[in-house]
Amino acid sequence: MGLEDLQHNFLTGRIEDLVKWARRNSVWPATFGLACCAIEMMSVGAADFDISRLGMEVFRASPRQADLMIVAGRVSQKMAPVLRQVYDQMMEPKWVISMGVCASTGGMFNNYAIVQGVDQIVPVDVYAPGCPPSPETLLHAILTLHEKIRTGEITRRPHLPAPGEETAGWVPEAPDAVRVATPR
Amino acid sequence: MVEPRAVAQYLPIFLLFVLGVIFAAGSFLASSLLGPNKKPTDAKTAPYECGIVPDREPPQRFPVRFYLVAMIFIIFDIEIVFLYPWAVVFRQLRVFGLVEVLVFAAVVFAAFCYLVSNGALNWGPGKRLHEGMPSRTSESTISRITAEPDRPGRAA
Amino acid sequence: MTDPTDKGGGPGDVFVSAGTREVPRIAETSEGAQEMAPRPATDPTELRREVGAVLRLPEGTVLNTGDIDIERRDDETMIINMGPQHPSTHGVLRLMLELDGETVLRTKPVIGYLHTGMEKQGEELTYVQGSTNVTRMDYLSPLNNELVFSMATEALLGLEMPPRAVWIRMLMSELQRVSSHLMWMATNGMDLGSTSMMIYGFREREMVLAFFEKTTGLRMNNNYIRPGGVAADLPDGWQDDVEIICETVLARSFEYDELLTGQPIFRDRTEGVGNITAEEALALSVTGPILRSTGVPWDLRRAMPYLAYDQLDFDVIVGTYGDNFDRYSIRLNEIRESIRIIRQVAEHMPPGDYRIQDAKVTPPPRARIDESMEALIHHFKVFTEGFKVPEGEVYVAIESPRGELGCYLVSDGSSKPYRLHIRGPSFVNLQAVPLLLRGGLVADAVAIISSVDPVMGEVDR
Amino acid sequence: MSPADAAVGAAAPSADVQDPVVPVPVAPPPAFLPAVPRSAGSGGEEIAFPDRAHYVELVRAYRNAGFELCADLCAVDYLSHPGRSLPDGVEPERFEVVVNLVSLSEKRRVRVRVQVPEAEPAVPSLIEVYPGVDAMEREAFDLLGVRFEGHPDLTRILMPEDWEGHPLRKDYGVGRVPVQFKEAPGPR
Repeated sequence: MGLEDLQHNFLTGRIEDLVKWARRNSVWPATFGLACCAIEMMSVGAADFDISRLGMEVFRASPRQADLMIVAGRVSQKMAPVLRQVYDQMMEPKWVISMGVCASTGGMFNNYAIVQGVDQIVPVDVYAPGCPPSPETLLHAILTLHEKIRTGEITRRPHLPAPGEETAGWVPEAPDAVRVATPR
Repeated sequence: MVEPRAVAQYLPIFLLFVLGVIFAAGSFLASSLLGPNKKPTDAKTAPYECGIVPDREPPQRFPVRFYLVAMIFIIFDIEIVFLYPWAVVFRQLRVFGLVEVLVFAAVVFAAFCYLVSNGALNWGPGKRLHEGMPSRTSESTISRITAEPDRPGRAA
Repeated sequence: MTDPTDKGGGPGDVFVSAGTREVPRIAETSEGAQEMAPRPATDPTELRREVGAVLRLPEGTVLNTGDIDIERRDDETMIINMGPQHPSTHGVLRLMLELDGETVLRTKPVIGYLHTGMEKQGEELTYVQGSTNVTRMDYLSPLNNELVFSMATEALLGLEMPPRAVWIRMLMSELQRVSSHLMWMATNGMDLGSTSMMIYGFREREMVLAFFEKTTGLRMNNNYIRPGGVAADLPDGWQDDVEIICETVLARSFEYDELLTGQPIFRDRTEGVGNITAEEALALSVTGPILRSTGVPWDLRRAMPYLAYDQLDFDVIVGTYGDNFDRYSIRLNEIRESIRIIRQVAEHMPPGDYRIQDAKVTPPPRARIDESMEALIHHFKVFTEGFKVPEGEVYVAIESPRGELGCYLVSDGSSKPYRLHIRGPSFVNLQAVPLLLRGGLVADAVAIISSVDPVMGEVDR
Repeated sequence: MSPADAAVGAAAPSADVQDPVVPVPVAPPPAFLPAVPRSAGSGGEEIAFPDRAHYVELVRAYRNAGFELCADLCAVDYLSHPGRSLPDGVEPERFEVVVNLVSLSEKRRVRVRVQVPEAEPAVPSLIEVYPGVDAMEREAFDLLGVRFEGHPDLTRILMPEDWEGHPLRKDYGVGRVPVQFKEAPGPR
């Protein structure tokens, strides 16, 4: 009876798995409700589609205590720097769910006022489709995020291109009006 | 030679102290080992102002009311500290101990009454209550304007 | 602090595009002139306006200048941001509060953080697509937005809706009012510390949303009320669903009353807080529960009846003191009134077709397209180019849960609105916030914002 | 216009609640009133077309005549639709400020439409008559660039502070980002 058929348990589990398991089951979302998706996010937090089974029912208002930012709603040009500032103030490790088509791609509002996709401002981990995504869709997005945490890297962030560094892939072009960098 | 029984008496306190140190050091070690990047960016050190980058220095002067509330906390904190030794031996002290601690509590409470009497706890201005506001219920505070019965085409 | 526009690639300065243009990006979040200037930097007339006299009452009523204290050294007060990302501002509203300790002196709402350019978008979409754009404005009562846009379009077209369409619209509009007020009860309870009210409020609201999903296919933003009637007929067996909703919500509304009204903390935080008088409300163009809480019986369903509200028997709820407790009681009793209306509508629902049969406006049913050629042509024309609305302009207003929701539509004869302006009740009600907050505590500010019930989608459009 | 009757028959529950409708003093209507061209709106309400000089006086006259509530104020840009139906004696300009007034006592609506030339898009502000138009005038200025003289705080309200241009003007593009996939440079 070798060790290989012994399922990993608390004694023989790797620390990395245990840490990822702990992070996965207590992701605290920051209240970043913007528009209609925020109402669906609230009903996900309420009794019927309860996310406290996933350890997430505590919506932390301050980014210091939040691990996950659910961008729920359309991001306007005036809100873009605020969103970036709140994202910067969140503690590592942090994840972003872009809830709804307006946050993911600007949705039906392809005009001057809406940032066409929040991935031009913050690196996004999971995109939830729908307008607004029904609570089940958001739960599915959260479970996808859990899967990503379980199988993802524990410490490394997706590599962000330093200025001037050549990148092979397509880097989303931030429109001029978005003011993103953080002052010294 | 120190009498072993006397030393053993302090062993639990010592153990508690060691546990405390282990737990504190352990959590710092874990977060330094497992935490992602250690260099806090400027946004993380900046004060959180609901997402707005403050361009004005936060004011230095604070009204005195905040300080008075801190004073009230200090009073009761000191009182608790003195209750600990009393709590250990209050059986042997019997009635004398009880009276003693009640007098002590009364003296502390007098300080609290003085603070409250000159307004440490009433913060805002008095509510602009209308005089005639009886303790109303959600029914009594509203009035219902029913439709005039003689309107044409009313559904049966 | 070094020059913020330098382009050093420090850790904080991430996500700079590696493309051709090097765009300096500063997290410039202060909006300069829109923000509140500190006391010495504000000229006296503006200060007087912001401190208390945010309004000049008509000559007839004298302003009680007693309680306006303007002389206060600047370093004694503190201006803080109750900013866009705040748990209790009901969306991305930013309030700049000038505080003396905990007492609020001046307030300046800074809005626009959810500006979606919907009025510009409305000019790009045809009338057929228009209600999908408008429905996302007031996301707590989407059907009322669609209703006001459809009624404005039909007023320009000069069409008369079939009776069943009119009564279905009333049914859905009142159900939407119940769901919006339940949502308000939930968030208001949560703001004042009763998290159980949040859970109960959403539990009832899910029942109404389930009925919407069954009838219109979507829980929210349902694009159900369109110019020309409603998208689909009511599902069979809808009477029992509506009856179950009415019974449950009515019974539960008495439970809410029991849960909240008697509690001393709830009473202390709502009684006598956020007072407004009738003159101030009228001068500030405030409508809806806030205006009714001051005693003015102005409800568009009663005063200027639209659809078939004049054939219904319901009460207009009017408060007496104009404070938070009155607004809470008004909304609680309006839920019961809406249920009374829903029951009458369910009882007198006329048969007949649910959309106007004018081929120009309503596309033919899907099945007929395969059989007849003109049906195919009509279908093609309505959905690609849309129907033409005769030239003219109209202002139509209905009573949404927050106040008078108006739609000013200008048409130049083409199939797209020339100018679409939506009068958002929350946009105007927000102007009363500086007056309501003055003199209260910061904790009262939370209760007052919740009692004004602003929906930022409708404020910023 | 009949002088505003003071009270609306509201069953006030207790005596100390003040009269719900504002007792507006009855001022004599100004002389120019009958000369203002009028027409009837599709909803049967009356529409007045004062010129910019008489604009505030007319709105004040309406207010004294019992229109307690100013429901809405918005601006419209008629750049690409000059030929709209206006009563004679009113020459169409590029901009138009539309004010909706409501009378609670007579349950009536009135619309006031003022023509604003493109060369100098400015109109006196109504803040003295109806303080409630404060935010509406700021929005009209922000989105259409119509200035309101005498407004205490005429700054942008919806757009970011450093935004150039007024988005709701007809010559301002929608700002669409092209979404055809063939335009996106190279595979991700």
